[in-house]
Amino acid sequence: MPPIALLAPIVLPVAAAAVAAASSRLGDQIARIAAASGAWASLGAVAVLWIAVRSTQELSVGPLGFGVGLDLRLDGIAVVFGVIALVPAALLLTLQERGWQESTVALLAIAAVVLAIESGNMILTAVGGCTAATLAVVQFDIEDVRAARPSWASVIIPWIALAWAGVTLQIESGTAVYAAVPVSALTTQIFGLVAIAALLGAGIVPWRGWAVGMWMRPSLRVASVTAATLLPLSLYLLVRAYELGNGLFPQSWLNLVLAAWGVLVALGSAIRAQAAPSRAEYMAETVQGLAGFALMSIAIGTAVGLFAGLILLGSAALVTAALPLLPDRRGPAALLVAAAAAGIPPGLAFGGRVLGLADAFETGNAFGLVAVAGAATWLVVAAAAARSVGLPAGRRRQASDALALVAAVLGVMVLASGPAVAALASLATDAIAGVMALPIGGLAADPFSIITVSTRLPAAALFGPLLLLGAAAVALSKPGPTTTAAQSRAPLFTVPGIAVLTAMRERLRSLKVPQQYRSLFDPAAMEAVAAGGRPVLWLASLVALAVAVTR
Amino acid sequence: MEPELAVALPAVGAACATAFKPRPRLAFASAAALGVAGVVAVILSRADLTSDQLGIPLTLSPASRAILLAAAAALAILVALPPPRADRSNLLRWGLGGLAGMTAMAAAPSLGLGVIVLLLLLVLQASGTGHRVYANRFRAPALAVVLLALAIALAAMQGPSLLTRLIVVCLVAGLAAALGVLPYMHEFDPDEPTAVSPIPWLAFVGPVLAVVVVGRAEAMVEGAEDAFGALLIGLGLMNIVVATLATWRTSSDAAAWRYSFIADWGLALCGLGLVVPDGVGAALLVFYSILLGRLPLYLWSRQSLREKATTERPINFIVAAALAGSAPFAGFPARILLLRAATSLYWPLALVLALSFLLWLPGSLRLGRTIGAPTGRQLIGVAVALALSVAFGLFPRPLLGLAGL
Amino acid sequence: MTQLLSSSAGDTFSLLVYPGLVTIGLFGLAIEVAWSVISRQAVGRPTLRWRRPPTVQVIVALLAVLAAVQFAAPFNAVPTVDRNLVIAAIAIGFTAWAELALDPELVARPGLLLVIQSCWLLSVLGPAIEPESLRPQVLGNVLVASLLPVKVASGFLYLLCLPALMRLWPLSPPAERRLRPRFNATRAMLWFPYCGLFTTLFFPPQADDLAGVIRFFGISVVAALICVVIGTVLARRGAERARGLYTRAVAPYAFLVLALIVATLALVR
Amino acid sequence: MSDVAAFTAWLGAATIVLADSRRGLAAGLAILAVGAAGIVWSQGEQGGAIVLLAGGVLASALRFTSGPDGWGLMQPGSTPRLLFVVIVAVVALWVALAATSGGSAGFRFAALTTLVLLGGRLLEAADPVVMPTAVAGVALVLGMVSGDGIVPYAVAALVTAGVSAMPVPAARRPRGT
Repeated sequence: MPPIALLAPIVLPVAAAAVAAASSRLGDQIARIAAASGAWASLGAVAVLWIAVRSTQELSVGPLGFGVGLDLRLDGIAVVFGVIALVPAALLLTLQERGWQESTVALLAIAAVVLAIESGNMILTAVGGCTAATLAVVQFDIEDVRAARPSWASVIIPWIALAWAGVTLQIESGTAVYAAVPVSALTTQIFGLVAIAALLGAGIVPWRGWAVGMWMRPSLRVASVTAATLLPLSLYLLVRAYELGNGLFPQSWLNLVLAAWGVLVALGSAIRAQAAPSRAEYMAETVQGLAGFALMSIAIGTAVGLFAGLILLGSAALVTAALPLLPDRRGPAALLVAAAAAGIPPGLAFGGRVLGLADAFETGNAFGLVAVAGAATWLVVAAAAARSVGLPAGRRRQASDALALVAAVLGVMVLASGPAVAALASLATDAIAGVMALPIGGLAADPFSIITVSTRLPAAALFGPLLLLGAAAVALSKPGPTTTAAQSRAPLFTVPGIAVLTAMRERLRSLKVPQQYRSLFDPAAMEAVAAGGRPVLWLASLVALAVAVTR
Repeated sequence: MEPELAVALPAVGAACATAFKPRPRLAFASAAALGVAGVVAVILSRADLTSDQLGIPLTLSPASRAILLAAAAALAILVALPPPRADRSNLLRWGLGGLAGMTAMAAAPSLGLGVIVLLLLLVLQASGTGHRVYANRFRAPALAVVLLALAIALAAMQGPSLLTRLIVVCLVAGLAAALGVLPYMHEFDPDEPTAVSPIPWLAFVGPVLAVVVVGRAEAMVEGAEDAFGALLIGLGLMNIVVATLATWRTSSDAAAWRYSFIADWGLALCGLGLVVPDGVGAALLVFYSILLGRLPLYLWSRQSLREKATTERPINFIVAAALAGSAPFAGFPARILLLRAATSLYWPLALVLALSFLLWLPGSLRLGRTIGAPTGRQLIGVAVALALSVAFGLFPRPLLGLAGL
Repeated sequence: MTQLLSSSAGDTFSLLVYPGLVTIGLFGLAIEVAWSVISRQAVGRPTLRWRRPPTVQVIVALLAVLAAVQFAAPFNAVPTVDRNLVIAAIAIGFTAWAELALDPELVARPGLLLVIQSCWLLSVLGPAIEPESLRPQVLGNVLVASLLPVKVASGFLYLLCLPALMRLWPLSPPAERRLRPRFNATRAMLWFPYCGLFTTLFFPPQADDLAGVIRFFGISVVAALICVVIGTVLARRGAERARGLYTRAVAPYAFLVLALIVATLALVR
Repeated sequence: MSDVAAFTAWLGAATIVLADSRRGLAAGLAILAVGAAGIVWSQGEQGGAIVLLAGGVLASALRFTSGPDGWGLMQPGSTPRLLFVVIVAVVALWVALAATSGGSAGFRFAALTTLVLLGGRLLEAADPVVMPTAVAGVALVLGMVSGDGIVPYAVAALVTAGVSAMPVPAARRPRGT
């Protein structure tokens, strides 16, 4: 496979975007077909490139002019994240009705995400990420300019931070190429910038950030594609940080802080979910909850934890693809997707959470406390999911039965693929080995079980029979009575102090300059003075400059 | 002979466009032909070739040459795809006149001659029919000329180190006054024709003038290089903060555009003040994005500015992204270079710059809307500007190579 | 593949028979009868004729068997290395919410239940922090002096939470407003998971012999009976007292246990 | 000689500062041209001096043909300008004699005083005739300070004359920003 082929996963969606834009006069259907083809082609190209060689491939086209070269590198971890990002994106572009403009911009955003993932150096990753974030904002405005969308600044900040981290690496170690940066160059400060990029790039915050708010828009077309692509891209940065640090973060306390942050994110999401007044608001929290657990697992700093994080990201990807396809009405599809996201055994999310929590316990020290908090959070997630079944829809979106069926199938896939978690581990072993050392005996001794420090997870032997028994038993069972929405609306609990914080925030927002002092802060008057071309101001400035320089 | 031709041919072209005004076709054809010939002469004027045909050695530095070519390209785009109600031969007349003056400034062997040419340009522009009071049109550029002349005069004397620092002040303040950035903003009338407004100083003549002044300043501020850089950075930061906020909050859309040029100049001044190659590269990329992006977009937005028509179509958001310097547009690599230059010198400055980059966003959204719903030639023009911006944003190396970086 | 089939067969037997479904059913039936005797309530007769079981009971049963096979019960066919405390704890924890999702009429005060469940989870997982192991039998075997206070405190917290988790408190769910008592099959399936886990975590593992089996189930029955007694006392004291106990006593005590865990962690390190 | 030329240059710049009509402005420009040419001559650039003088005189003649009639010297309200002229002269004299060295003191005095005076006039003036006159003066001084060989002087002289030849558009009331 010639190295130039590494451009294919990026070029194909761009070409498809060109086709989609060119076919604008022929109606949106052609653009939709082009969009779907472009996304699937990119995914196919990644798969073919990896399967053909099954080892890291690199392409260096030469310097671009701003201190970085067009260095592309497709290694195992890039393939894993590429698949996690592209599968739901391709599904959504295939199933959702889009205008040609949205399709075109979505394809360009997908190409940017693939560029960021395939990039061999940090600055190019920042360029790709910033492009994807900008195009996401553009998509939001194309979809519905009146609806709430992430502020542009909030999605750009992380990529500026990453670019800064990249240039700092260049200054301190002479390069920002992932494979060439010396281990000692990853200082706490640089890692801090990378961590900021990772957390803010996908809005992984304990409070209700844009990553949750975007799911409350009237239409979920853009929110779903954005979540599907930006979430894995952001956490991908932490995985690359492991590669830079030879499998470690600069300080072990950084692992603990990030893991605790992940649990806080999941807990915040669960607390909001258990008080959600509608199913739509509950569903808006599901991806964020999974992201929190994925962050916790990845941050632990072990191969098992990283694998658990990947499993949870995979689950989040499928849930992200399912959410916008759900109809408003209650039914098996909503129940299955909620159950899949909540981590009902023996689902994929269940396996990922169990592995993550087990790994945290086995890491010891304060990670054990983080694990207890994580387990408690998981129960709150379960309670919120249970409560959500009886909630009112909360949105007036129409989704066809066919789409609801696809959503149900995606939910079933998450629930049914728990037994395959060990097989996935044996597939991901090479990818994980590329960024950190594997435990002695590897991640999975065989495709049926995963080895942790103190236990072994018999995924196939235990979850397989449980899945079969469960499927048979549920098929033979009789559904219970339906709930009344009125009962379900009450939150399970309220966090003390939240009301006080909200009141304080409102008070801060309502602060204004007193009337009698407003004239002092009149921007229009200041502008008139500055832009009036007044010699007195110029002379005063000249004197000020002279004083400033001659002191 | 090339530098002489590079100055003379566009000048003659501008003169033809003026002389043949009653016969627009002839005026356009002659001016266009001479303009193209002038650009060819600029292309042939390599840095290692010094011409002495007129008794003074004329050379174009790589940076000046690159910016002259970018300015010529911007003029060509605007003449090929003129804004609504714009007369091509008039565009050519002003553009070629400016180009001739810029080339003369760039090729001049001393700053003194360059300032004399600047003075001539200022008089030519002030002689145009504008809406502002004649004296107001004159004042700020004239102050710039006086300050630069003072710097030259002081540089001819020996004295205490204070003298060198005063030269620094005169150079920086003179440059700021010529450009019309804070605190020396020119008076601005939104209804005034662009050619006689302060915009050409910011968006057409300014880049070459900045390269010439900063290039010549090296010898004049010996011993006070730090003060020179610090003053440029300080003015740059002030312009970034004030102008980005003003772009967002000012009442007039046209004024918002003017502030957005000033904000970009803030970046460029910071880059020039950082003195390391990355900083200069960042400044050059900002100049390219001003000449080939912001200036044409401003001119194409004038019609909807007059009609006060703002739209929220995809093209508006993409233009906003380009104006905000977000990836993949040309502003982003400039910002990356600036970050690297600042980090290598003093990282807190990089932090301030990184935060200031966010200030472009709200104003750019506003400016993007003022483009309206371009159609026909305007739409093609906007698409060309965006395509160029993406090309330079992803692969700026040829541009920086052209400037010898 | 042969290894997979053999271990699957063993795990399936554990899920279905011992210590899985059959064991859970028999244990639960026995304790339900004891509860009805002690609380002087007529036990509802389980209907023996075949009918489709409600989905909620099916899901609860599946979760219960998944938890049960993780226990250190003698003769458990699931290899000791394959048992995982997190799976057991989460599977049991999910049962209450399966009820809320599928038959909300059965759940009284879900908010309070969530608080109590969190306390219970602390008592289950807290002792596992310092040993850094999730093998249930390893935790049961911990007899290090420095870790015993946490273990004892956690065991007590576990027993305090149990009556509420088993719905033995006097807070009756909406569906319980009928006069005629009924056999609570859902609860019956939870007795062994909760009590077996208690035995596994807080007592040394028993040998794979008859005496071991008797000891294991004996301890589990005692735990169940303690729970029944506490539940009876709570029932006599009334709903308000019960709510007060769990909000004003158990929850603060859980914080105390947490502080003890943190202190132990700090001291041992 | 350079001292006399410097005084003449100051006198020319001062006349431009103090005059408001075409005769006064033209006279000021002519005197300034003489002073500047004298300075250049004293530096051994006779050719440059002649060219500069020619340009200045031509510019003065062109100025003489347009603008409000009369001399307009020291009209009512021009006291601040008079003070400005004197103070600048004193400060420039101190700087030229005491604070700086290099070249002749006359050159230093002439350059500083004329540039500051003409700059002040440019900032203060509102009359469309005064501005180009002051700018023409600045061009002359620029030629004086940056001349090196005949060409820069010729360019400065041409620009000086060209500036004065430029038609002065009728001023309008400003609108907008």
